[in-house]
Amino acid sequence: MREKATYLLGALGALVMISNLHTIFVGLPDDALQGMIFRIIFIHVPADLVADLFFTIALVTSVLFLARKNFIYDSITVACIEVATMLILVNLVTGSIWGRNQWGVWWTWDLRLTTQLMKFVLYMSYLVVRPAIAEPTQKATMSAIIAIFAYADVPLVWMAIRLPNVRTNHPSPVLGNGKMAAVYNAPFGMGMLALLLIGSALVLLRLHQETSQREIDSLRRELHAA
Amino acid sequence: MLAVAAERVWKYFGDYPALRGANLEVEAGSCMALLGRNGAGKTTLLRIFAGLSNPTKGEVRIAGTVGYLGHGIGVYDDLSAFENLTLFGQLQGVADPAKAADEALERVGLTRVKDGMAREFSRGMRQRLAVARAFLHLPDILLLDEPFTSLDDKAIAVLQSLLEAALAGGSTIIMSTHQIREAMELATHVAMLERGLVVHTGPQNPEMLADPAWLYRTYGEKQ
Amino acid sequence: MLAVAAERVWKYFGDYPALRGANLEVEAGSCMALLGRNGAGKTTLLRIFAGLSNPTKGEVRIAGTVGYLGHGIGVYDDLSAFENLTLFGQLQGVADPAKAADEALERVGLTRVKDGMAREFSRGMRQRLAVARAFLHLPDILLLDEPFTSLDDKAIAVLQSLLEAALAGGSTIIMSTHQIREAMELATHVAMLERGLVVHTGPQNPEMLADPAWLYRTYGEKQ
Amino acid sequence: MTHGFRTAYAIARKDLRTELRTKESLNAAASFAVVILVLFSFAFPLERDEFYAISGGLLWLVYSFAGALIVNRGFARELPNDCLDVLIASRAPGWAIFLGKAVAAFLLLLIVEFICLPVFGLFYNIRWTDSFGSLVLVIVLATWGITVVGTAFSAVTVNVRVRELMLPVLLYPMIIPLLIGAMEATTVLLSGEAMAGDNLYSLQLLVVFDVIYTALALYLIDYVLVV
Amino acid sequence: MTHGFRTAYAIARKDLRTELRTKESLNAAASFAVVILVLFSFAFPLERDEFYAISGGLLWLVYSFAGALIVNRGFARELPNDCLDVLIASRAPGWAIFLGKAVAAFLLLLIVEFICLPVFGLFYNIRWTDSFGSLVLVIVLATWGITVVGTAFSAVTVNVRVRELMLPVLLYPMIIPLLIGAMEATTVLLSGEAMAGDNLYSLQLLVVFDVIYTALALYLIDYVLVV
Ligand code: HEM
Ligand SMILES: Nc1ncnc2c1ncn2[C@@H]1O[C@H](COP(=O)(O)OP(=O)(O)OP(=O)(O)O)[C@@H](O)[C@H]1O
Ligand SMILES: Nc1ncnc2c1ncn2[C@@H]1O[C@H](COP(=O)(O)OP(=O)(O)OP(=O)(O)O)[C@@H](O)[C@H]1O
Ligand SMILES: [Mg+2]
Ligand SMILES: [Mg+2]
Repeated sequence: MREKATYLLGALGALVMISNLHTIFVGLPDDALQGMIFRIIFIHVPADLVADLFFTIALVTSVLFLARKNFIYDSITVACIEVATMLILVNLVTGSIWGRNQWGVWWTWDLRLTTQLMKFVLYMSYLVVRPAIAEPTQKATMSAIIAIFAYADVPLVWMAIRLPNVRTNHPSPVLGNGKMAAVYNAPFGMGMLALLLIGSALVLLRLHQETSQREIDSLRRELHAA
Repeated sequence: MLAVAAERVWKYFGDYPALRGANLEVEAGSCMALLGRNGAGKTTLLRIFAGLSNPTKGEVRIAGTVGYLGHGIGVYDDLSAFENLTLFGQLQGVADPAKAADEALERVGLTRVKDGMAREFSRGMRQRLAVARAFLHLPDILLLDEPFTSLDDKAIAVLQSLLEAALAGGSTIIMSTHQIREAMELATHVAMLERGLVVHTGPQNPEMLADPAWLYRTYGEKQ
Repeated sequence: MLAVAAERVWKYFGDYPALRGANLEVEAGSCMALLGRNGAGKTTLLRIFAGLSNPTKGEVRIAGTVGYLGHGIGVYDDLSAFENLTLFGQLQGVADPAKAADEALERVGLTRVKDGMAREFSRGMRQRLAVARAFLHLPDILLLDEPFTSLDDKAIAVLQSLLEAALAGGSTIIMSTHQIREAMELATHVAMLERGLVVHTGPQNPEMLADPAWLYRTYGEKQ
Repeated sequence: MTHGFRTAYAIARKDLRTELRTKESLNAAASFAVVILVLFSFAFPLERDEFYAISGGLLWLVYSFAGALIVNRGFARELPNDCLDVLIASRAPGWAIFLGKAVAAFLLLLIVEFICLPVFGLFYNIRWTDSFGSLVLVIVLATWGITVVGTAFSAVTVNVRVRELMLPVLLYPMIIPLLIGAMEATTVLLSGEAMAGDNLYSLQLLVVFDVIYTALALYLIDYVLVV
Repeated sequence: MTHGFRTAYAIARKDLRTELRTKESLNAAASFAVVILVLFSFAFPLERDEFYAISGGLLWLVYSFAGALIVNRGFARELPNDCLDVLIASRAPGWAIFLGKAVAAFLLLLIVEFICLPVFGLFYNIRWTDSFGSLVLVIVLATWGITVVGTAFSAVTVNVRVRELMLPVLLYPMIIPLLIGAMEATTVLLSGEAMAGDNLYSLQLLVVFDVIYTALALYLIDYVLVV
């Protein structure tokens, strides 16, 4: 039942995504300045925003784990962080492609790009350190602490194009300040929805795997402790 | 009066319950030998009493100050015996750490080498220093995890006499051990753990002294 | 026939002589209990026999293959029981490591969990795996350093029966220990080390069984 | 509270005393730092003027490497003989244990940094004496940030099997914002500019970083120490 | 001799298998390398052309840091449960144990290096595909040098209390000649020049270094393992 709901959610997300891709490629004209490539924004930005949402959930569940010591919070945390880190990778890759097209280089070291890359690396190191801790309570506790510490980078990325006087090549904010043409609002919203649905399906899937893995582990331990 | 009480204490390591609702009550002034097979949960319970680990469920009450001596001796190799003891005195909030350190060294007979580095001590001397450290603040409750392991007959005798003195001074002792014979020379009570449960508690009796396996045979799981 | 012989063996750690010309001869097929106070040099001597340490002076003769079981169990936590044993089979140059591993697992009763990672094993199972590893190539000589430490009665019984089987199969055993009682159930001979010298060797006798302290009282240093 | 600060003082004193007795991490960090400086000068065959542009970066790379070595010892120093258990079992509050260790690591790292500074100036022909006061301020702020995060992660990783691998993996990404601030401020100072106007940005970054992470660490340490 | 090589093979296989199972040092070294790349880029805000001039230096600094992490695990992997004792007590000759561990570390480091290479190319906008063949040769030669020296020192420091401090302090100064050769060769290759004439010098340096240190390590390892 739970599994079916998960797949349904994923399928729904894929549908929205496909129909939105259709809208974007067929329904929208090329951008006056950037031409065809601007369409990447409908993946590039939602990928990061959805990822940040999952990181925020992970922050909350990390705090909850420390307070309540319930392993379900740890499972949610790790599921969210895995999926969000993947979405950050999507943001980095699409941004990189966009950058290659617009700036002529794949990468440049400014505050926005660097902090975003650091977000990726930070949460990667969360995923790297986790398996090295054997005892599950300890693993969950230390992971929660790392997730809390790591979250500090999320607002930093956000501020990196919003503070005055930072050296960055990245476009300044266009969302929520009317700088984006109104026709783009709908496909942008659909892009958000699609990634949100797909992301949630993946999180639920990982959550399911994580809990059943813990059950298997404990059965095996009982067997071996006999 | 109870010195230590555990009420339905559970401790999970992941999904594995090392303690499954253990109950234990230790009278003030008694010496409790905590027995049980490998993996029964002795160390886990002692660490919870010492505040080194939080129980997952259940309640633990400790009436008084605690001294802990685990597998490691818990002193710094690069400090002298005296420096080690004054440091722990400060941590414990002892009023006059230097004086307490001197007295503790006197008690275990290390006054002569008080300025020697711990790393240069022989096994027996290190053990004495560890005991001095655990006894420094004259704790009400002493928690010892397998204190006799790897000690020779002489070192065991020294440790036993130190523990006897502490008992005589009114301390409560809880010690886990597999060396039942050595433990029984001190123990007033025994508790037996099995798979995370306390399956027997009671005063020491002559059978236990004569035949260490008696306890396991009588209260242990049928194999 | 001698299985192991040490002739005037000295071992210095820096300026400190842990062994000061120790002589020891162990007959093939016998089980020698190596006794002595903390720091007497038991571990040092066993490590020299095992080839883990070179004597500073003196000569050591070993007639046959050696299996060693020290304080650590000597298996890899991240390999399965079977992988561990085949690895050591390969290192020892055993003809058919997989077969030898299966047989060894059978002997110690771990066949059921042969694909389990060593890290997940309980204390007793780890100990069995360690014994399987040390016995894998059916060595002529088994060197054991405090094999009974921290084991419960059941685990001790298992270990003793494994050692008995090895003895019956013609192996020579040398083991150091402070748990004289457990050792005496197997030992055919005893040797006593004191400050780096072997001060007594001889066959086991009834006094030792009845009163473990007898040996120290009779041959040990006057205190 | 007073007991806490007394504990912190006792622990800092103990760490400094054992360290100054054996000089293990001091020697290691200092010689490591010098080796890195040499390596860099080989790796980057630049002109003197170009060096000024990257001087802050260079210096803080070296400092953060040395810092990783020093904080790595932090809680690891308590592992032999299970001393950490004894610390926790004593009445000492977790934040006091943490504070003591962080202060000790901070002072040790400062020592290493002030040993390296003249060596650095010499190798790369860089004048660092002109704006010494502001430089000290930057160094102190950034070093505290490194040690507070590093000591916290040294507690997190103390029971991890491959501690010496995991600590740098966690530490560096976490302190990058701090290092960016420190690098910029240092480059500005070494290039002879004053610490004013826009340049104050990086100082603010350092302060914010220090405050946030110190608060987080002091607050969370109890969860780390007793599981 | 055959038994020796079989032993070396068994040990290398064991090391690789446990490592690929836990991925501890692989993950750690790879993410560490990426972090260092980021740090460098921030520390050295240079123009694209200038980057070409220091590209070899940058790459080998990163590789040597990752290498230190990987070789550090070499003999340290044998410490839990006293496995090293068992290895030595088996009939396995010392040189075979060493060879097995060095080969495993070599392969692991190569994996990390070839993960980093494209990342490096991407971040610094450096083309590394043009002279890929020669680059592989340089990488293989220098990596073997790093792992052979590193594994030897990992054996030397395995029983030292502050192993994780001492290994880098010993390792880096020893491999400086090797790194200089590798840096020069790599910069030449990445700048599009051919590996010929004078440029062959650095390759020769690598070969000589490898041969000398491999011979030394294989010969001396017995003295290190059994004291
Ligand atoms: C690898 C390079 C890049 C990275 C890591 C990156 C990262 C991000 C992130 C994290 C966001 C969402 C957070 C926020 O809105 O503050 C974002 C938004 C955005 N990105 Fe990028 N980006 C990259 C390249 C580019 C390029 C080349 C362009 C276009 C020339 C671009 C255009 C945008 C736009 C227009 C937004 C929406 C801004 C807003 O209103 O918030 N990005 N980028
Ligand atoms: N940190 C840990 N992580 C996972 N499991 C643990 C941990 N500590 C203990 N356990 C498990 O909990 C159970 C009880 O362990 P504990 O050490 O308390 O037993 P014990 O009675 O002290 O045994 P022994 O006599 O061998 O010392 C064992 O099965 C053990 O494997
Ligand atoms: N690696 C070493 N470095 C310095 N001294 C050592 C070393 N190993 C042993 N010693 C010293 O050599 C002496 C003999 O040690 P050894 O471990 O052989 O004694 P033992 O008889 O096994 O004692 P125990 O019963 O405590 O295990 C001791 O004084 C010890 O401190
Ligand atoms: Mg125990
Ligand atoms: Mg010994």
